[in-house]
Amino acid sequence: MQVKENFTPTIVAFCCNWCSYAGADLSGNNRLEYPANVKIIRIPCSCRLNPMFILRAFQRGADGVILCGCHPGDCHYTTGNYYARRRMTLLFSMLDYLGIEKERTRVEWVSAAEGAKFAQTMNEFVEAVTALGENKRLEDLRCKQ
Amino acid sequence: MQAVIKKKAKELLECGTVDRVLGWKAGEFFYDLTPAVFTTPEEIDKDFVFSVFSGANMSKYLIEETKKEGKVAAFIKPCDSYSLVQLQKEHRIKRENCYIVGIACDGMCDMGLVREAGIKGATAVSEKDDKLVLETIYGEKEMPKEKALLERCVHCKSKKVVDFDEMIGENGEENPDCGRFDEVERLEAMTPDERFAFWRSQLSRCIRCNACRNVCPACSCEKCVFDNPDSGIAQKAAASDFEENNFHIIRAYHVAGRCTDCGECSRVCPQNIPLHLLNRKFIKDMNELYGFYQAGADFETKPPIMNYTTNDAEPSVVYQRGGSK
Amino acid sequence: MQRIGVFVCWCGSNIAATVDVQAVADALAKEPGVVFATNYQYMCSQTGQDMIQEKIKELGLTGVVICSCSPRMHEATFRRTCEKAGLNPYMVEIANIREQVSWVHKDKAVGTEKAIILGRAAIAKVQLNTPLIAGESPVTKRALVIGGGIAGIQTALDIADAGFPVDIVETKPTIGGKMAQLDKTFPTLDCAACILTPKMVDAGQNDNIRILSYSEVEEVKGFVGNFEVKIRRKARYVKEDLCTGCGLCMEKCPQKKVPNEFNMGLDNRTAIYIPFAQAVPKVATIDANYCLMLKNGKCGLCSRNCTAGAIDYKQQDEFIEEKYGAIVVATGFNPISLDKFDEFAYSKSPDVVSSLEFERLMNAAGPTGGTLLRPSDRTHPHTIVFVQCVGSRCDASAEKGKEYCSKICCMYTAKHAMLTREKYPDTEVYVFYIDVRTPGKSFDEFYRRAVEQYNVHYIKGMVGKVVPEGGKLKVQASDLLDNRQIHIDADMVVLAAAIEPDKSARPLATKLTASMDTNDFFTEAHPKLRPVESPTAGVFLSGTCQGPKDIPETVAQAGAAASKVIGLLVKDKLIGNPCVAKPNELMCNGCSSCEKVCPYGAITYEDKPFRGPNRTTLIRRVACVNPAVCQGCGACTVACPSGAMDLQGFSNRQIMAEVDAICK
Amino acid sequence: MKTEDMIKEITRISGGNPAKCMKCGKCSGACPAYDEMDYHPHQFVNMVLDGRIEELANSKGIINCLSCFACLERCPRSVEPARIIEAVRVVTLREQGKNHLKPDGIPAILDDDLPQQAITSALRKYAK
Repeated sequence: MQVKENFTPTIVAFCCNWCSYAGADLSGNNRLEYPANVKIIRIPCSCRLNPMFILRAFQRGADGVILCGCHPGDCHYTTGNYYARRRMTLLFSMLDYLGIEKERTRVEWVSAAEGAKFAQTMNEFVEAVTALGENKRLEDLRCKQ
Repeated sequence: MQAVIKKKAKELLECGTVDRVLGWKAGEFFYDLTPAVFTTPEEIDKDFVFSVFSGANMSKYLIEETKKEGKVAAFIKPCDSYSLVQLQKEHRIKRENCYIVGIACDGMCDMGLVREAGIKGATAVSEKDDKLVLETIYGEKEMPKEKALLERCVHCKSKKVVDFDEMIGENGEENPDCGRFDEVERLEAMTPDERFAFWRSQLSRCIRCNACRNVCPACSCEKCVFDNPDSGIAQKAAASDFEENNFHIIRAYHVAGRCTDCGECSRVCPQNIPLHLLNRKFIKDMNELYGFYQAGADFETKPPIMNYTTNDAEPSVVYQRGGSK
Repeated sequence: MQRIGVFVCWCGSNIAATVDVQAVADALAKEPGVVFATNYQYMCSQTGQDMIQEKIKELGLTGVVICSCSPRMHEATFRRTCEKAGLNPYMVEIANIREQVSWVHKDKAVGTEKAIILGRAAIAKVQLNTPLIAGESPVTKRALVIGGGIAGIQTALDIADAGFPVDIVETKPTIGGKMAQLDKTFPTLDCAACILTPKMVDAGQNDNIRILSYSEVEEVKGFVGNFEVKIRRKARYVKEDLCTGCGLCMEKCPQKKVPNEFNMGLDNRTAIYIPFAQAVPKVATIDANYCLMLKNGKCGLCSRNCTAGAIDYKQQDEFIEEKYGAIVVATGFNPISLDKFDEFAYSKSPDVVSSLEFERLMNAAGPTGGTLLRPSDRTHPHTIVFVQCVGSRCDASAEKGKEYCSKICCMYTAKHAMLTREKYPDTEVYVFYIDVRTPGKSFDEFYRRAVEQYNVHYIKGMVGKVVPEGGKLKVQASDLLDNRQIHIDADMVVLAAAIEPDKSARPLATKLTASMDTNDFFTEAHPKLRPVESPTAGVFLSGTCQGPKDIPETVAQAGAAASKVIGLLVKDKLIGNPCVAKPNELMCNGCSSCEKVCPYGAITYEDKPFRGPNRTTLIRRVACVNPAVCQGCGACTVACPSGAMDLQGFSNRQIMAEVDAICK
Repeated sequence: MKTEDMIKEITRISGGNPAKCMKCGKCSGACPAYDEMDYHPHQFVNMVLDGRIEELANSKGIINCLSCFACLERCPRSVEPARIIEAVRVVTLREQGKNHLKPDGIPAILDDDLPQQAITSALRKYAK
């Protein structure tokens, strides 16, 4: 695949309010850098993430979407991330089945104490998506400028 | 078979067990049988048809029919019966308002395959042993029935009617080794590029006629998200590649865990898109990752997507399994 | 269109050093709906807050976006600020440009650009915000405790001491539970009855506590602060208010062959009975399965002899309905049935006993009056073998036993071994263990005393089989450390049976819509941070219903549960979180998908009339969310196939607007 | 075969999982042939886990195990030592030339208490 020079992917990170958003805050507190093209959207729980949101992000020009939630067993709402885990597994598998690069989607469990893991995860994910290049397979040309 | 069914339908009306009968009648042609409601024995005599083209799944129509006053009888094939149970699980069908006659089934046919076999100008169909006998304007023609079976009947998952008040014919068994996932496996073995090309070639034919949605028993929402301007994804046309993908992914996702794999979506698609392969992918994944589950097989089990165990596979399992890079 | 004000904070130099705050304010001022944008050194300072309030009033702002630190820091602050200025607090959104921008990006141009995008996303969201008003519900200042063991008693006492009325529902004729059956308690060896019975008396005499013994919870309706509970008072055929507990009826009762459950069936009681001398309430109960009068209509001796006239053979089950603000589950445990452990000959020999049976055999009020005698021939045993982990720590796929460690067995076995050796130094005591687990205050010291001071033989290994032969129990076991098989001719074998939640717990959980794990222990709202609350609001957990516990832990948890209940009951009303799920009834299919994933049981269904075509009325099943119970996780919104369920404050359209703004 | 492969093969054939063992020793406590075996059931489990297959293959244990399944029946962890011993035996015997029992040798080891079934199963297990 041809990688455009200076390609900076657009990454949407959905973070659950209780663990991962706090984890992201912690990486800020600790001044741990990660690429600026990662933009975080706060959701109450990873189980709030509707697959429609992921498709929407790709439609509007995102190159990668990542969901961060509490570690299984630690969900603020007890069971939310268990549902999210099944939903995302099935959705990612379906996207892969349609030939859409599976590396563009990811789920990571990041606790409120894992600021370093948050930054590292974002660095790795951005790197992986950059290597893939622009999202061509789920783009909507009508949404391109 | 038709004679027995018609007799039963009339009997149910005459003895007052039911007020209406849900069945099939001929459409424009003898092979495009459409669901219809009959209220008198005379109507049944005149219009009721049951043949190898009675593929339509009757369960969805019971949602509206059982809301009405009085009782309705429906003839339910094995694959329809799974949808019937699933819809009851979802509180959509009032079981007390319907009388279910289960009918044994050895497969429904696809007129396209009859034509492909070189039989043109057909005007009527009947069955003789394991052959289809077609009256055509060029005389009587025969072909083996198995050559004309719908895809879903070739890979029939079950010949068992799971919920009925009475049976016509002998109830059959489930067939777990029906090979219905073979085609999904074939796709999984492709490279992502090949899969992408395959699905583009299929989904790009979509004309957004919504036939798949309208026929699907699981797609029986009061208002579909695609028709609801507040959903943020309402769309009437397959205006772009994305919309084609989006519609079918969301549709398959919305019915995941509730889809009984009745195959109606693929049967009615005017563009012959193998939509069942999307649903079966979800079913196969759920079976492999969370244990076997057949929607509509019973009244109790939770669909895997509304359930969990604490040691489920992580989403990263997708990177490891299936499809080469 | 909203009238939005944007306030960009410098956070001193925390933000301003790496983000051009002026440029951010300028860029955001151009966004649709934005009528005002500014920046200031410290938005959270009094001056900053005053400015926000001033602008809300001056410009009639309907929405506010604050670009500042994390919402986890100051969202609540700014919501209060805006509320004071007359703006609905849920019309405020925060763009996190400190933790997510200035602190993680060094390049000012990059930071400024990202801050603008995050600001845009917040503006896009505010455009779709609607004013939300938190619901209020009153609190019934009365608590229900289900289960009258030490956990239930302690919880009830603590709640009652705080001044709130409490009902204890106990299915047995008396409170006291398992602790009443114990002889001594580890690690201090206090007599269980000596420390428990005063508490039972306290509970019986406390004006705020009503004990509903011989009763069961039949039905639970309502939600936190407003439960309505129907309680079945089982017919005990004795009028509680008249019975004096004199015990004359028990002396006269001719049916004396009823297995005595309090003594684990090791002796018999009468058909009319008071379980034990210190029972509370001390009221007789007739066992309908054995009473000759109730079975055949012939006898009536107890009635004739009762001077108080308390016997009533015609008594029926009664139902009472009561309102509660909070419910505490304290249903406790039972040892598992040992029927499946035939290798230990439990069902073949009366001399193979469970540990709880052993407690009774050692107890002064037990069937042997406190002298340790073999059940079979009432002789003194000279060799006793204790087997640990019977039915605990089993594999899930093994057909018998439990996966978890029952936690208390190591300690009570050490206690039994020690007490036996102390009272009967001529008795040889063997303990077969897999691991000895003694994490607890003074626990390991206690175990070591058993080994060092009392010469109890601790053998690492398991008993493989026990065969009764010639009045002895032939015990075959492995000694893993010596790598040999050993054979002991024992007089008694004591099995440390695993404990399991009481059988009543599962149906009770269904009534309470409280969740359980696969072992039927109640799940806590958070395994670390909310260990005494059930995920179902208003339902609290006390004691072993939540997991295996010893007495000190049970009492600690009981007190913790009580303090949570008191914290709830002191409130006059509950103010909910308005960011809860809300179904659009016009689109709801009533399919129950949402209900299946709700961890709180907040969703119920109602048949509601809707206008159909041609002036008809259609009755449809639709979901209803109880905002007092919903915690706003959003699991239901994704489960809903028609998109009828949405989450206020995080609606589908709001999140998609944010996505759009970010991806533009 | 390499040791890891042996472990895998033994685990596969036995259908059990030696890693599940919690070292309680109930298997050896239940074993009626304990004194006849140089390595005892619990040791089998642990040694397979440690990869000490060679020692087991040459042990009396694999021959003297009665396959009475008492250990399998009693095992609380579903490790089922009898199956693991059987698997070690099978893996050993599948190697050519390692037959331990020949029809001619049977009369010598027969005694009156030996059940018919044991002879048949012994022949099936120890001769190929």
